Amino acid sequence: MSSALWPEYLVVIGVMVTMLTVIFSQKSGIGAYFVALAALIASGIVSIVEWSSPNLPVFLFDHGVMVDAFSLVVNGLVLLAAAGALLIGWNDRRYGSDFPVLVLLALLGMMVLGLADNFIALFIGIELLSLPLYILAASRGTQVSGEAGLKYLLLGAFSSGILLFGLALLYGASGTMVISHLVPSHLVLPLAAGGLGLTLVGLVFKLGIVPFHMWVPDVYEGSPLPVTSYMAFGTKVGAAAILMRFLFFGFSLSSGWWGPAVGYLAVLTMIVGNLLALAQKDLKRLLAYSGIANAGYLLVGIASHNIQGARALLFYLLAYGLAVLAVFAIMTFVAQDRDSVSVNDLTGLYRRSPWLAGFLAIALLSLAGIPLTGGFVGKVYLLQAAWFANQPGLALGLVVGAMIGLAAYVRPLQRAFSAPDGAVLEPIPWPWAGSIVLIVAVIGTIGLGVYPTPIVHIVNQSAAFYWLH
Amino acid sequence: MILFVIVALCALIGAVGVVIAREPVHSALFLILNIIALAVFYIVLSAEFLAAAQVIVYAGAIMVLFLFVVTLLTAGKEDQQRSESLKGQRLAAGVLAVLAGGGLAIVAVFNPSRPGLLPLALPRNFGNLSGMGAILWGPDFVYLAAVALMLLTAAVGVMVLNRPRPAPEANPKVREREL
Amino acid sequence: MIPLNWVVGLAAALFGIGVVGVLVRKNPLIMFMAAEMMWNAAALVFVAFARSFHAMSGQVMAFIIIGTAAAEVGIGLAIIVSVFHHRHRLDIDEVSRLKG
Amino acid sequence: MFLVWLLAVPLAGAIAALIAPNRAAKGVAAITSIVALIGYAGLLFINRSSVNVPWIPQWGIRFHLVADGLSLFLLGLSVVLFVVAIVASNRDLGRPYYFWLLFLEFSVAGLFVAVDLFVFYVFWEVLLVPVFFLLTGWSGEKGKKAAMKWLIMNLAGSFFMLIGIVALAVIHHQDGAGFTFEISKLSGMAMAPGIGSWLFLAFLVAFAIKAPLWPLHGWMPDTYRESPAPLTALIAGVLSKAGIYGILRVMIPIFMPQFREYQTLLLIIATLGLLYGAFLALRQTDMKMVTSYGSLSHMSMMALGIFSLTRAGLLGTTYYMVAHGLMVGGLFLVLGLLEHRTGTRSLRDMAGLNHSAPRLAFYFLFFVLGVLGLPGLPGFAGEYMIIQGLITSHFLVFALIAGFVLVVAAWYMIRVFQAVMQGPAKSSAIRDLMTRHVVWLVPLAGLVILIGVWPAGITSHATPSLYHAMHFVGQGGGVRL
Repeated sequence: MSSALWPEYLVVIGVMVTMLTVIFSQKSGIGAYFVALAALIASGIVSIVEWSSPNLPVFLFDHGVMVDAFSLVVNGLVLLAAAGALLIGWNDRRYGSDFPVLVLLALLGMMVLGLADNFIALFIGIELLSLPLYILAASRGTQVSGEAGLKYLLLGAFSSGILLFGLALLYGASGTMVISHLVPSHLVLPLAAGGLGLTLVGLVFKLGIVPFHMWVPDVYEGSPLPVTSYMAFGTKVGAAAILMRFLFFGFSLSSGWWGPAVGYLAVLTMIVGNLLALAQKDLKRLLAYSGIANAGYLLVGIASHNIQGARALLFYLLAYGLAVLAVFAIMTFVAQDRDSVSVNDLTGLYRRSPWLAGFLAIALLSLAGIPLTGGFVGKVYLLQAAWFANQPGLALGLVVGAMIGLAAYVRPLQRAFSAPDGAVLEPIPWPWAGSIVLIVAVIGTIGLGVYPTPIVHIVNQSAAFYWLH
Repeated sequence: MILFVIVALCALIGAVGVVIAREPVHSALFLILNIIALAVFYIVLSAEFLAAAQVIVYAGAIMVLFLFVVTLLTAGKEDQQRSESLKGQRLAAGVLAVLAGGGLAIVAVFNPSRPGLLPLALPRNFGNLSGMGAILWGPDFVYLAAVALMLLTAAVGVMVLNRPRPAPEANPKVREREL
Repeated sequence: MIPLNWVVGLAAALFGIGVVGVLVRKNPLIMFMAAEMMWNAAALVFVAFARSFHAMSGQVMAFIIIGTAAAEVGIGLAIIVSVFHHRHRLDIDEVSRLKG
Repeated sequence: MFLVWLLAVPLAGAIAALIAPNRAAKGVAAITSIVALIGYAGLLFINRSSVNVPWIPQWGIRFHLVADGLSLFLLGLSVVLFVVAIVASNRDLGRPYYFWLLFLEFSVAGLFVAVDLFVFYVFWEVLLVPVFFLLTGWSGEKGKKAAMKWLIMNLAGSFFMLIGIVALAVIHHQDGAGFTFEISKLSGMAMAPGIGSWLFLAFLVAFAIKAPLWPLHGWMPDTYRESPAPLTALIAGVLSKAGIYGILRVMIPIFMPQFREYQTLLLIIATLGLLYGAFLALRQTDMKMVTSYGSLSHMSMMALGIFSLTRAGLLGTTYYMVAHGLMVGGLFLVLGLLEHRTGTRSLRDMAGLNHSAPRLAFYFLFFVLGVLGLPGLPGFAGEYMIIQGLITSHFLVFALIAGFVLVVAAWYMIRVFQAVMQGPAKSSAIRDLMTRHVVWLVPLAGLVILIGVWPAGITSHATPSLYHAMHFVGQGGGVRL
């Protein structure tokens, strides 16, 4: 037992205790939620304490995992995502009493992705993250939900297969399992190229980058709302973190192998994702395509391959996650007993619930990248990274994508602020747990936009790729 | 070499069989052939423990599960044998995949992996039960624990997915708001 | 002694067949089996390279793959059963009101 | 710190208006804007008030605001027009309307005093949001479409400018001169010619869209047609000046070599815009659209003044922006009153209204004459200085065309006045102005006359600031001062 891994151990303990709670209190099931929340908070506190400790980074299990400031920030992000999902789905019987257990298990996978330093840990992280999400996606029990789970599962298994084969080839080409011990100049080239390519495809599949994005909208649409929020935020954090680790630790010296490819994928994803978002009528599908586009923005941070890129990626993840949590909380309020919200359902939201409409405006404008919101600062950071990398093409792609995306985000807003067509509309109730998420997310979004300095400080300290500059 | 050819042929036949078999039952049986062929390779490659695990876990547990589900889902249902037509997009994807796989295989065959700077003999206990045990219960225990967690997840998942549910239409206000 | 290259080549072929299976077939069970085949191919490569490097780490990876596959199959079959047990045909295209 | 208060007042007022009961919202808004006006009057007595605190120190961004001769009077223009627009708005428009108006005042005020490019950009883009929501919620049938067009066209431009801003800062950093967004530090920076031209284009497009300058005025007709009168007055009077101000404040110090390189081309485009706006104004039958296209033409006039790259031209533009903002704002508000009374905007349906509404006719004539550049009123002085600048820079052809367009402007403006006010009355009599209208019309007209007869009040302040801004460009290569 190494003390550096206490955030993860706490989550594991949380899983166990939550399961026991579920078993021993079959009736109400609310206890499990509280236990899970307690585990999240405890793990978060330990992460924060550790972040400020001086003896980082710590290598454990023979370079199996690496605890450093980067992994701890990833911990923070995924804990936020998990807390958000848990509170949005608070005590919702439709997802079963095992919902908190599965959220915690997936959280563990995401945390491992932030730590992983060898192929085994990488694979375990991906699978620990995916398996509970397959279940969660199907957990609603309706036909649509089951189909979403099935689609996610099949494509997940497929992409894991590609990833595994790529890792196997890389193992053969290098003779080591440890990502940070990969030395590009010692690799056997054809094998390494094939391995790197396949691994990238596998990881990019999980992130939902454009040629491999087909599963995202369907899975988002079919999954229950809290789970979708978890996929949109948490999975993205995990996948982006491991992609960055893998490329920046393993192939930092040979960025020419993957940099251009990732750059083209980024531009393609930003533009195609936003274009497809334009046509969507269902809010969840809209967010799915927006998620694809945002994954493209994240790739900008990776493709620029400099320290600014790493920092910008972390910052943008937080800004994106907060906005997404806010939108999903609002969607849960509006959807009530259903599981989907169309753009038309928002009509007259301003009359029904002015504050909700205002918060929706803030969240969507943050996604669109309007100043005084976190999304804007994040985009500026990414633009900086692209310019520091002398890649104006990336900057241009980002801006063009954001421009197209703007129209997609503004349409639901105009709906929300236009008068309803005469139907009687009752005000929308605010469940307390979801309200906490919503308010925290909105305050965070505005806070990031108005005074980002502390967060910029944290991500600047945490992007621990010291050989980059 | 002859052994290699025979076993490789078994594996390939199994693999192709999985993909082209009309009925899922046949696919499953072909997959078992493939798995057992791989187990033979494991023995040849000094991974005795893995060979045993492969046979027990894969051929034994996983494939039995598959067969069980296949029969559960297809028993007494007539229609499922209609042949699948290959539409353009799928065909294109398939051809592409064949090309990519073939290319990969050729690359793998004709390009030697990392040239060995290796000790001549295998380490003691390489790949056998005590060697694997020493690793999995020693330095790499954490991975074993992670796999245990995944199996736990699977158990929870089966419970969640097949629990009795209230009919959603009949009882729309399932959600509790009193808290 | 089997030449390593040929084992890796065989694994690549199996992998390719698996990919084709997932892409071409519509029956989710068969797609799932094809995906399992891809995993197996990867495990074979790990074991082969472990033998050539005289290092056990590849075998550990293969073991993890087998264990994970077991968990994944458990979940996957549970999902398939819950989706299909009152359906006539097993066809992934039929599944969707969700369009691709 | 005084400037911060000037920004904080509208922001606080906006939140207060949001919380206040619906009926009190207008009162809150009016009081807030008047407090801001009083605060501004105080600012006039402080020389070069400024704020400079670190904001995001990691990127060298400082919250740096300065009210110098370039920005001081534009700030005044916006403060005054906001008071007028709020007072002239309908009482029962509800809380959000006044919230957005005050929020707009906050962002416009911030825009005019920001001298850090990042801060400038934040305000520049934030001000799109209130206008978007005002157009969505409180405008004609096609308001939603107009709002969409407004937001997307303007953001399209400004996103490219954002690339430019970040690029400038990064290039400055890579030159080893530190990471900063301060305009004065970025000015006179050496750039590779290719990249310099692209960045120049990115900035120019953003500012030209906001102004709007031909041919990037695509959002203008819909927005002006659909928006309520107070909002039109604000967009035409204040927001459009933001585009020209941006060219003056940001581009002149940073991109002087590019200006010199493309000067002729820029002048040709501006002249085409001048003619385009004027001739389209002649052909309109909607009185609001005559004024809108006339305004488009006048924006090109200001651009001409800048592109002449002479002291007289720049000074004239600085002065003309304020003058034109006051007059065109007043004119749009008067047109709004007319439309409210007659229920139409078509020139064919109105005639001879001066019999039933002499006071309305008087103010209408006043602003029409101001806009067309009657000597004594401020439009004349501004246009005179701009043409003088064109002559100084030896672009006589453009000076002649500008003079010609002034005649056309007189023609279309007088045409509107005649069609509406003179001749035999076609329709029934309308109500004349009431005291509550005169209350804001008289001070506005007085202000117009004041700066008309005393241009030195503005130019004497603006000249040193212009020198100051130009100082960074480097002696000799820059403006002919």
